[in-house]
Amino acid sequence: MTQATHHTATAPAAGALSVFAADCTVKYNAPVNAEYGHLIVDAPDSILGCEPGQFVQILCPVNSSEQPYLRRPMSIYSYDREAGTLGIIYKIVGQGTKALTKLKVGDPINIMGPLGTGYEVKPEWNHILLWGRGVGLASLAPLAVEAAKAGKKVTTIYSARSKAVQLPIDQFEQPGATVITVTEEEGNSGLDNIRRMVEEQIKENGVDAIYTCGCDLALIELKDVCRIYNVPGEVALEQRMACGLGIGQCCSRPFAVEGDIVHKRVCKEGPVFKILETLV
Amino acid sequence: MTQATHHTATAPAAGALSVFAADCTVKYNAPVNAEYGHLIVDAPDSILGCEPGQFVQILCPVNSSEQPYLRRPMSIYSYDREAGTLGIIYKIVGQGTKALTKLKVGDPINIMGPLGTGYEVKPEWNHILLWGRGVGLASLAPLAVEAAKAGKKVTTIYSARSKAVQLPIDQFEQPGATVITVTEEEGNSGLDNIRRMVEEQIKENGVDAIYTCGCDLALIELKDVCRIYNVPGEVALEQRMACGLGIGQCCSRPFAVEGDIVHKRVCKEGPVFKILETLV
Amino acid sequence: MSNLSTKIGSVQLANPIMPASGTFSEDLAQVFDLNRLGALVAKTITREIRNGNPTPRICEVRGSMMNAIGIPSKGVDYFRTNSLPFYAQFTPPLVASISAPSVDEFARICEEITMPGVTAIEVNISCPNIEEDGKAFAMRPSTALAVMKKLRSATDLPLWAKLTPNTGEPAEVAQACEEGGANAVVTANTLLAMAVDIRTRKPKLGNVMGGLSGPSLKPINLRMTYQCAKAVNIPVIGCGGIATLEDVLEYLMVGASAVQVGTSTFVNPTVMVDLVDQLDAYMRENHINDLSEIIGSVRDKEAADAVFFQEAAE
Amino acid sequence: MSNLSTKIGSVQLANPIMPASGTFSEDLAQVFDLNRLGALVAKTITREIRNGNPTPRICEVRGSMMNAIGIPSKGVDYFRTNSLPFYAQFTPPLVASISAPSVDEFARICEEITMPGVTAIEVNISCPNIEEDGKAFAMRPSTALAVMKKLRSATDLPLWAKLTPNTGEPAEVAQACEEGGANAVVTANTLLAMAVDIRTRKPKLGNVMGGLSGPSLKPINLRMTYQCAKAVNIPVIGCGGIATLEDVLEYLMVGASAVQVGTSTFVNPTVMVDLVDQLDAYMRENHINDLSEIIGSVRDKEAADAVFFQEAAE
Ligand SMILES: Cc1cc2nc3c(=O)[nH]c(=O)nc-3n(C[C@H](O)[C@H](O)[C@H](O)COP(=O)(O)OP(=O)(O)OC[C@H]3O[C@@H](n4cnc5c(N)ncnc54)[C@H](O)[C@@H]3O)c2cc1C
Ligand SMILES: Cc1cc2nc3c(=O)[nH]c(=O)nc-3n(C[C@H](O)[C@H](O)[C@H](O)COP(=O)(O)OP(=O)(O)OC[C@H]3O[C@@H](n4cnc5c(N)ncnc54)[C@H](O)[C@@H]3O)c2cc1C
Ligand SMILES: Cc1cc2nc3c(=O)[nH]c(=O)nc-3n(C[C@H](O)[C@H](O)[C@H](O)COP(=O)(O)O)c2cc1C
Ligand SMILES: Cc1cc2nc3c(=O)[nH]c(=O)nc-3n(C[C@H](O)[C@H](O)[C@H](O)COP(=O)(O)O)c2cc1C
Ligand code: FES
Ligand code: FES
Repeated sequence: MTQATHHTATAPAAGALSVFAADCTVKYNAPVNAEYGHLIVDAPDSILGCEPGQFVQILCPVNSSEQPYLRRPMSIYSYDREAGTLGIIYKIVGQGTKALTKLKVGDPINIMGPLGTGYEVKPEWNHILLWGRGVGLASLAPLAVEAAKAGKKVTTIYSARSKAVQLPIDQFEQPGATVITVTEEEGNSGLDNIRRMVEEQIKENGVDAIYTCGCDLALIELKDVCRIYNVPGEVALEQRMACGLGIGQCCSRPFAVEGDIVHKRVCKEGPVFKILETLV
Repeated sequence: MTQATHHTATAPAAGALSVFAADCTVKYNAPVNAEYGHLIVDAPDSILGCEPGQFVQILCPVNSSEQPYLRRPMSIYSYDREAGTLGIIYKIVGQGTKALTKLKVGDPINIMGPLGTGYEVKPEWNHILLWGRGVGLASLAPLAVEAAKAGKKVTTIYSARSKAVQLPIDQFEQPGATVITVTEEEGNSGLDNIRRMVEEQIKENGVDAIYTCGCDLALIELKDVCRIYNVPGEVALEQRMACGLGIGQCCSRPFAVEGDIVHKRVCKEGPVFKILETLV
Repeated sequence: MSNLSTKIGSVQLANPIMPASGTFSEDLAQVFDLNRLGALVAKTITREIRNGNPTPRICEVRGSMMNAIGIPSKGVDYFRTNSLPFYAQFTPPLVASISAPSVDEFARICEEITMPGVTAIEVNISCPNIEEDGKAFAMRPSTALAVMKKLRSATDLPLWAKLTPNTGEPAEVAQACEEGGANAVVTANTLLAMAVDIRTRKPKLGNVMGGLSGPSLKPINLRMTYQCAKAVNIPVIGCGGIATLEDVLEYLMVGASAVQVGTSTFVNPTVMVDLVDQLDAYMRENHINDLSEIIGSVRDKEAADAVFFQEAAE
Repeated sequence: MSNLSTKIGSVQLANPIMPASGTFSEDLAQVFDLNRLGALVAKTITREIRNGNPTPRICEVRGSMMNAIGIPSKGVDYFRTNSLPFYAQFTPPLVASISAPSVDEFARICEEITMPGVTAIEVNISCPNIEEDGKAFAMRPSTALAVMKKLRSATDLPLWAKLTPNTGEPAEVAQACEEGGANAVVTANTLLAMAVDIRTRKPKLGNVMGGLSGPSLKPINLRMTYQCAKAVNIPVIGCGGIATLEDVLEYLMVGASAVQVGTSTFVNPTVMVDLVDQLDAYMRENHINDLSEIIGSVRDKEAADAVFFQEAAE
């Protein structure tokens, strides 16, 4: 490891507010399957000024069984400025997400966002490839939507444990898009098999950039692929967070930048990082 | 103050369970007026084996605005072993009681009881007089009901700030019972006036015992009356509580017993005490 | 049924769950069968008859409580004639708890409380030492050592030193207790705290300051348990904010051989029995045959995940 | 509008609400107008460039959190060229925060940070002193006095000593800081704590132990604020678990001249502005014209209610 250096904070100009904490109203909240819930809220324009890959921090409700204290980070799964709605997909794992399942239509819920730095898609790119695993798909969904809107071809490989815990893929089924779902259950979700599909896409259709979220093993494979084929790639990472605003340096992770080890905040410089800078 | 002595704990025999913490179900919960709520729950027989003057400790629900931690003591306002119900009247003052207002029919609520030592009514007594103030009426209600059942004459004086915050007095309106309500609003709730009524009752109808709850000033008057007319009297007191079981000596208050200052636990030896033993 | 038994020196407990002194009394026998507990720990008593502090003696703070009860005590005779026979009806070992404002007075009550029926003596050295500057014996290694040595010579019964979190040197104090002859340390008592009623501007406790207990205390006393378990060779008994099975397991993992449950009993009077049942179920589900597989098993030497990441990349 | 202004020695604040070091950064300017604050308190910096601790650096405990960030620092130059000009855009006074592992290094950074644009220096003496036994300077009066004396001779700027609750002698440490030349004490930093993930049996923090902050800390640091305000003649700045107006009022009543808000900002990013507004509304509703009518107004000398009762009956 070389001498430590640091992230360069891009300090906001005084007076330019860009993050908002707002009481939103639950519009829809229902299980997707046994493991995931889908929450849609009425959100103000301020928060809906978001981009694919950004996230929000949710103040989960408190009840007699669950008393989450800190906000919980959740990828923005969908946003619709016209309808004034924001959607997330949450995997039910602990205090906060269990409390989310109890929200009823009409309940208030405080949401802070938009947060972090999203995916970069250069205007000149025509074909992008997404590889999502599990709830990682949530982060990639707006990317698929916006890329398709911009006339790009989007190929998505979605890997899940089983059909039973698959997420809805309708946001990925855009004109000109291809969606391939693989599951452990069916035996076609092995890393080798997916890597073969990715390399096929690169070789046969030409891929301008690769995006992934939700699986460290996929990241390792893609790092290799990006290096070998010289394709740019990005990954949305997770880290335990507190402020979500870059304040506390709570969520720093080391990255390799031009031969140095650099600490970057997942909530601020991330959650989206260059695949080749990741240390996996 | 004379040399300190202590309450004598009447230790329970091993194996004889007499206090129960049970998940009850809300059967009714609605405001009585702007200041009070009325909660009725389905309660098990174990808790309903209670007596007038005893209380319960309620584990108030937790939500995003209110997070009460300790249980809250509440007088048993009504109990019906046949219907399997227990009722309380709560004054909405802080975290716990605000949280109670949000309970809906069907919600679970954990209640511990029965707790403490209730009112003593000797079989030979024929006419008892109750003087309740504010929410103190709650504690006296079962006493009125049981005394009437036992064929006694019950005279109740109920004093409240105004008609608007009066509690229902139906439990006191038993055959042979008299209920006199006075309010500050009407200007007839002065201590002098009530004391005159009490003395009148003693002189004209003969009163075997006096019971009070809810007002320290009433207690001072009654202490004087009990002494002068040599009438036994009891008062239900309050004290900030934690365990409610007599464990922690959290709620001790000093009393004058046969010339000594004795500390008694409001939750165990009380909440009902001899008026003449109180230090007011 | 897994083996939940644990040993605190020579004292064998059927399970590691026992009450914390002052949050347990004869009265709890009304609520559950005391035979389910690992041990019975009596309320601290002093030689003098004491009334305790002015009221209010307790108040609530966010998610926890504070108390300034002040050790009301009916003395050793009352304990002998009332509490002892009562607790003798039950099988778990009885631990007496004592306190005193000076070393000599402490030694005297220690001798007096050494009587048949008492299995071990918990010495509440978290109380002020009026001979020094009023700081609790357990705040400094020197005063802890002095009192423990004297107590050691006053009894043959096992001595459990109940420590205070109000110190910057918990490990050193625990070591002093061990050196002084303690057979175990209990980590720990309440932490000095305060609350003010903003309407009346009066302190919420009659005594102005008081001891914080309940969930807020857990991460603090858990840390202290960890530090003390690393520092001494005698058993450590964890105490502070335990409410759930997870809390019990955390204390055991950082090195506690048993735990004491205090304030939670006020919220859920049967919590100790529930914890025994839950611990048993947990061990069966996870194929853990013996409590010793949990005690002290924290993986504190292993690199945290992200460091591993970083190193792997070097 | 009531008079919310308060003075910390020579430093005049428009209101008593300011951020706690490490829970505030340039980034918050994205969420609200920093001109609404009483002061701006920067993250602690050290002379050496540091990365901070391994992750996870934070975790949640019941109703609060723990951190072991480890003071990542980009050094004084970065502060001068980046943070200082940024904060210069705002009107509230800027308080720099510094730390060091030895007295000399502390004095050196104190001198270096004495630059135009910095109104006061908060010295985070809650960090380990590697020259002694690794205990924080603020854990003992002797080490606190030594470092404060050296710092006093290194700068003419007001020095605020940030104390630690990890001590049994908070009042003595505060007095030592006063004697050493501190212009104010901040009570206080986080309290050492621990949490274990029972599934992995690993500590929840990469650094094994960390500092507890948030609501659980409030009654503890409030008590410490009370003790220190009684013990010293310099202003005391309260800090620990402040989330509501009631919390602010409690700190002011026990003697704090101003307060710092830390962890609450993570939960509610605009909490400091909300508190300023609520304090203003409270003072107007209660006809309090000046903050000085609140500061130190706790009625701690008056007999608690029940004692009064008892005495009246004698
Ligand atoms: C930028 C970002 C985007 C995310 N997007 C999504 C999403 O779209 N959908 C989704 O279901 N989840 C997402 N997560 C993960 C999500 O934040 C955690 O699952 C959630 O906080 C768990 O909260 P809980 O209270 O239910 O569980 P807890 O009881 O807090 O924890 C349960 C388990 O989850 C781990 N955990 C807790 N917080 C985090 C965290 N911030 N990151 C990683 N692990 C954590 C804990 O260590 C523990 O093992 C995202 C995380 C980040 C950092
Ligand atoms: C034996 C007994 C029987 C009671 N019966 C009733 C009843 O039938 N109906 C009813 O409305 N109230 C009753 N009370 C009072 C009731 O317990 C308190 O009003 C309640 O605990 C307040 O809870 P809270 O969370 O809403 O308020 P908090 O936020 O806890 O407190 C609000 C205010 O009430 C005071 N307070 C809190 N707890 C108590 C307490 N235990 N005793 C006295 N004051 C307290 C606080 O000091 C504070 O000023 C009884 C109290 C006792 C001890
Ligand atoms: C009401 C009350 C009374 C207490 N009395 C004593 C006591 O007499 N002796 C003692 O050593 N500890 C006493 N304690 C401290 C507890 O034994 C325990 O150490 C502390 O409360 C922390 O545990 P908890 O968080 O589980 O309550 C008392 C605690 C409370 C809440
Ligand atoms: C994430 C985090 C980082 C912190 N960093 C610092 C720091 O750099 N310097 C310092 O003096 N205190 C630091 N603190 C302590 C806070 O300034 C404050 O004293 C403490 O958190 C108690 O206040 P709170 O409960 O309001 O958070 C930090 C606290 C947190 C939670
Ligand atoms: S979560 Fe606080 S800096 Fe990222
Ligand atoms: S409330 Fe605990 S002894 Fe009465």
